[in-house]
Amino acid sequence: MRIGVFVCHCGSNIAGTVDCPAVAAAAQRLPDVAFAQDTPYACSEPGQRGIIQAVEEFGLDGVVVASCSPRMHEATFRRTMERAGLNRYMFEMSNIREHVSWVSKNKELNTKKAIDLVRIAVEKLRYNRPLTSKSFAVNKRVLVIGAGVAGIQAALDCADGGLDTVVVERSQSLGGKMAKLDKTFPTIDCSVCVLGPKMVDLTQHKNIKLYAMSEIEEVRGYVGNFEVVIRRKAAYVDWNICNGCGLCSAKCPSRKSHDAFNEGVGHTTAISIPSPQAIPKKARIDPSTCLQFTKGRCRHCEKVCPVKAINFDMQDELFTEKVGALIVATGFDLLNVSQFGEYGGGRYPDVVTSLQYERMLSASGPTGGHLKCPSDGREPKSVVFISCVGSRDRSRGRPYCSGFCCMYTAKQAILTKSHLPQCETHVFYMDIRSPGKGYDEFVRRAQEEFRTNYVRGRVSAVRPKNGRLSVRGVDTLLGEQVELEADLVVLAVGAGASDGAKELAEKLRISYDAYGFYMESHPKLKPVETNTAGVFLAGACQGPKDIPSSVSMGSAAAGKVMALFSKERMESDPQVAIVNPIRCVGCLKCLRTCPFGAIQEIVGRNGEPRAQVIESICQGCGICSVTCTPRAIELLHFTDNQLLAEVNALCRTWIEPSSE
Amino acid sequence: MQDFYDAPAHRLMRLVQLGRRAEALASSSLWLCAGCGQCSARCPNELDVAGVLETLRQMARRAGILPQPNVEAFARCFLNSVRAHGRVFELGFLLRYKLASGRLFEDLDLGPKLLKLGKLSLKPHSCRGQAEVEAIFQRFSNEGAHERN
Amino acid sequence: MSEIELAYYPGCSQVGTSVEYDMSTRACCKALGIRLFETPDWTCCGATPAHVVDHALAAALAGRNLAQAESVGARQLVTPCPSCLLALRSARSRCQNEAFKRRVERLLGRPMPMEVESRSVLQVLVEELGIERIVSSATRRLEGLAIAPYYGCLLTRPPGLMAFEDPENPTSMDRLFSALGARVAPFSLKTECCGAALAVPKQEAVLELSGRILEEAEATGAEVLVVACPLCQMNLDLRREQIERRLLRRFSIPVLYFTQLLGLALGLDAERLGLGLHNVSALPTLTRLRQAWATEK
Amino acid sequence: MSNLDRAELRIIGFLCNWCSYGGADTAGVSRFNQPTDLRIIRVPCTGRVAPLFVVKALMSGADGVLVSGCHPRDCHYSEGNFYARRRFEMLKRFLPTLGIEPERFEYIWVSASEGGRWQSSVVSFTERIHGLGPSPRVKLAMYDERLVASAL
Repeated sequence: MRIGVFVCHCGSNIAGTVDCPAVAAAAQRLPDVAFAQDTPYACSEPGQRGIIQAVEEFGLDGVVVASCSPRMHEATFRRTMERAGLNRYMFEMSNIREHVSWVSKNKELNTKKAIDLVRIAVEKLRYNRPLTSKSFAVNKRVLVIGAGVAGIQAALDCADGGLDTVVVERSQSLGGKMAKLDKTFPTIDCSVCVLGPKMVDLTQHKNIKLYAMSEIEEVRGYVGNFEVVIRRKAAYVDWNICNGCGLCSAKCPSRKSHDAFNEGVGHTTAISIPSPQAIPKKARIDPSTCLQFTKGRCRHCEKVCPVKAINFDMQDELFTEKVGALIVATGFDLLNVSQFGEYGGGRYPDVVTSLQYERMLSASGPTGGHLKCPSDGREPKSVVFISCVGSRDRSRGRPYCSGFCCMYTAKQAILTKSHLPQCETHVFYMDIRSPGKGYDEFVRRAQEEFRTNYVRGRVSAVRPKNGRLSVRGVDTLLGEQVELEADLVVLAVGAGASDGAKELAEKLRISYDAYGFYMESHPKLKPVETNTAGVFLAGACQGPKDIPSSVSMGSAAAGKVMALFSKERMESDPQVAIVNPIRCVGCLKCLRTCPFGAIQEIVGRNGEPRAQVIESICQGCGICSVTCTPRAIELLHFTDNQLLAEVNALCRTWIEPSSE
Repeated sequence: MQDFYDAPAHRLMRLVQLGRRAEALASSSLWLCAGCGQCSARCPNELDVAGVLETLRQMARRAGILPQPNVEAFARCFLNSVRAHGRVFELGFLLRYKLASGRLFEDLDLGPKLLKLGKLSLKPHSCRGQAEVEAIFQRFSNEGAHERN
Repeated sequence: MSEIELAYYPGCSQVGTSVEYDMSTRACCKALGIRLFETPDWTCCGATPAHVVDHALAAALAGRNLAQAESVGARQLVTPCPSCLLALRSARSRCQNEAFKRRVERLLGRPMPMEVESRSVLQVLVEELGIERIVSSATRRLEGLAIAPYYGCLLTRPPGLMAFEDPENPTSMDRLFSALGARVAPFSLKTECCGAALAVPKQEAVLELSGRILEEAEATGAEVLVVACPLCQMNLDLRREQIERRLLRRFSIPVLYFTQLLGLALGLDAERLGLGLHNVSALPTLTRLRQAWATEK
Repeated sequence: MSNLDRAELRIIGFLCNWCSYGGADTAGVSRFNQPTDLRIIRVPCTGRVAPLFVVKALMSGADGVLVSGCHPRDCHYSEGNFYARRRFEMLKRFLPTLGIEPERFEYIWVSASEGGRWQSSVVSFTERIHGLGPSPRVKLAMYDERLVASAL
């Protein structure tokens, strides 16, 4: 074998703390290495050209590049291999940047470590064999999870692009958080007026199939061929018949249901339609408060329903959809406000969350857009906004900035003034984060034109005093404590991952961070991809985001799906397991351990049972290979021989010098 | 307590960050912190503000910087009483504190009330543990003596 | 039901200005089947003044008492005083650092006992016995008595060290006394500071802070302010006239230890609970209760 | 980190491609300083790591072996790390039989976002191995590798 080794400087990223020429010189002495060289930027066009030239000139049949993480550039160099006329699996990468030069400043030890890493790559490469991909048909349907603004945008773009699109939404109505907002910053557009038409488009689009009140039960399969089981929860109302007239709700005697759409501001009836703009505009029964379910008698709604849509015996239903790709757009939820005892969150009725305040401002909200204190219905004379409630707060385990609170707080201060011009508005803030087109100007307007008093400092306590609220905090610019009287306190509660985000991630086999936000494949270059091929992200499920960013990401995810579906067939990864039928004893332990059902039982030449891998299903994890006692299954490209060659390469260098 | 502070807690934290030792130790705020710990419980950066103030107070005392001499005198008289009796002898230490601080006429109204309620004992509680407490203080002052040498 | 046995550390205040806290604690525990045995030869925990001087000195003074409790085989120490509790708990916690521990042991002249856990009387009552069992032992109801529960700073703070209740909104006394029939006022200054030991050297500050607590308590319509800390009680009760002079207004609300009120519900004598030992007498308020009990019979 | 004044020891890491290899990359991107003793071998999943690899490494002169994968329930292949966990628990009990201190082997879970966790894991494992010192030189001839392999 003739191997070429290329040691990348990556400018000073590697060369700053690794002696790259010395690594190349050491590589030159390794077995089968016919050519070794250091190069300023291996991934650059001249760098890649250099590799191709060397392949031709020295007749190389395998290449090692020692540079950054293979998670970064393995795909790049594999394409280079193909351009050089070699099989792309005759290539190995040594990660001497993320794992060496960036984590230690000791040049001598780093160089030694880099040489070892090149050595193991060479030893592995000596056992590599050319692999070829097979192709398989792609199911060009896409499923979008979540119908907030990001999911709606993604679904509409996919559907407009001609793709058969399935949308699954957990709640009764589309629109997510945006549908609850009164206005949007920095234009003060009416939120639902902007979003409403899109929601209508989605329900009427010929390419879109909508499952509302539904959740993902199970996800099977792989890119191009997923099978998704959807659970539609019982609404106890036949939505094929319900015309959304609302008579049922008007006659319902049980009026104590949690009003989820209005964020718990006020109550709703046991049978209800979330809002006048709800889409789909269908009623559902909350069995926890419905008298028919709790007491066994009532059936008022059944009597008044003009179309006889009520069905108390309805059960959850399961559906299976076959799709080729998934877009996850499950959004965020506010943190639980009752953990902020110092602000009286969840304890004092006139301390509300920012989302509750949106509902209080909204003309379609429980107060009809009249600003009133929840405790006694009086008009507030002073409203205090507290920002960073649970954001940038290490003591709560939430060190991150929720990103949009500064902006919506400014918006809410402005809206407060337009509702009640005489009302005082105060904002306690740590810093103002307003990077965005027209954003900082907007905050300035809140301060100057709408005369909101911005106080730089934290609030230490909110407590009731003489029928109002007393807000004590510090003005750090003054260096003094301040105590303000307020009728309403609005908490800009930080954003956390959506409820159930982790469970869904586990079903989708995608990663999430410490807070439950989904991990993108690369923070800069693959922001909508995940580590699971065919699963894409859109919106705040990846991290807190405002509306324009969520919409952009929805479109981006749709674009990715369309690019994926632009081919009729997809290439499978040839790094799969294969069974050596001579060694296989037919115990079929592998069949029982495979998480994907990629192993089937076949009949051997003499009628005995044997295992066989279904290549198109195998994901290449290698669990079977370790399970196999007679070692009849090998995972291609990660065979026992290849991995042991790496181990041996390391151990040999350690043992040999001392055994002399 | 911040109403009585000469420098607010966040300013003291900043002085510590910048290493402006003399200014931090000279602040009388250190001596007016009642140690309720609200600041530490609230700090979004998880600074133990009250703990830092406590340490600054010890540093100031060692450096002999006492902008609120009465607070220090109070602590000193209290500990002397503990050292002498094992437990604190309330009447004895208050008298000593008054002599030390010169605030002879403050709190004169409390004594008669306590006496009436039978709560102020006129002689210290004897306690066999006193010798051990004395030994702790003795070893502590020896420690200081070593440091000084 | 087996008796609970615990080592008891009264703390200096309990043999002086807050003798009624000690009396009522002992009486309640006895009535509830908790056997308290006094830590032999206990001495001062060092309190706040020791922390002004040096952490190791403070830890040694507190540690001596832990060692005394350990010497009679105790694993659990209970104290009514939150200030003592803080000293005892932080001594043990700081000694997690080996170098610090070695220094403390040099001062102490004996090993620092790391196994002795200390808790407050309130914590033991609500966690060990449980409110249900306490209520079932009660012979009288505090029906209709409006109380404002005041926890003070140190029962729950620092939260990591004290590990007891929500530091922003503790509710153990609320739950206990509402289960006993009292009406618990929505008192929002539950964990604010009364000024603590600064009362002597910086009186005006304490009068302001304590005054604010009295104002708020009376504004909620409470008839009794219930406390769990000797220092709080002293500032709010003994300094009442000083506060009134400073704020130019009068307050009438009496300040009782929670053990005194609990003792009444357990049917104990007012004398055993030291109910006559306050500057601001609670007797007028309690007379009303007593009349209610009399008519019941 | 005091790796300047002491000889490096021989530590091998097997990292799953999806979580821990990414976590180690994240640590690198964040410039989280680490001791240099560790050499990382990339595998698709901890479920691919045969106990044999660990034994082979330790018997051939490695002073420590660290395996790291996705957190339980977060495996890219659903359940590879569950199989790994069972195998490694057995392996830990088996190592003393081979005359290898079980402390020389550890398995941990580090996700792709946890650069800080990766750093502290590397630091503490390296410290642990330095505490144990170099592994006693093994006479390879004493062991029949195939025997060991079949026992596993």
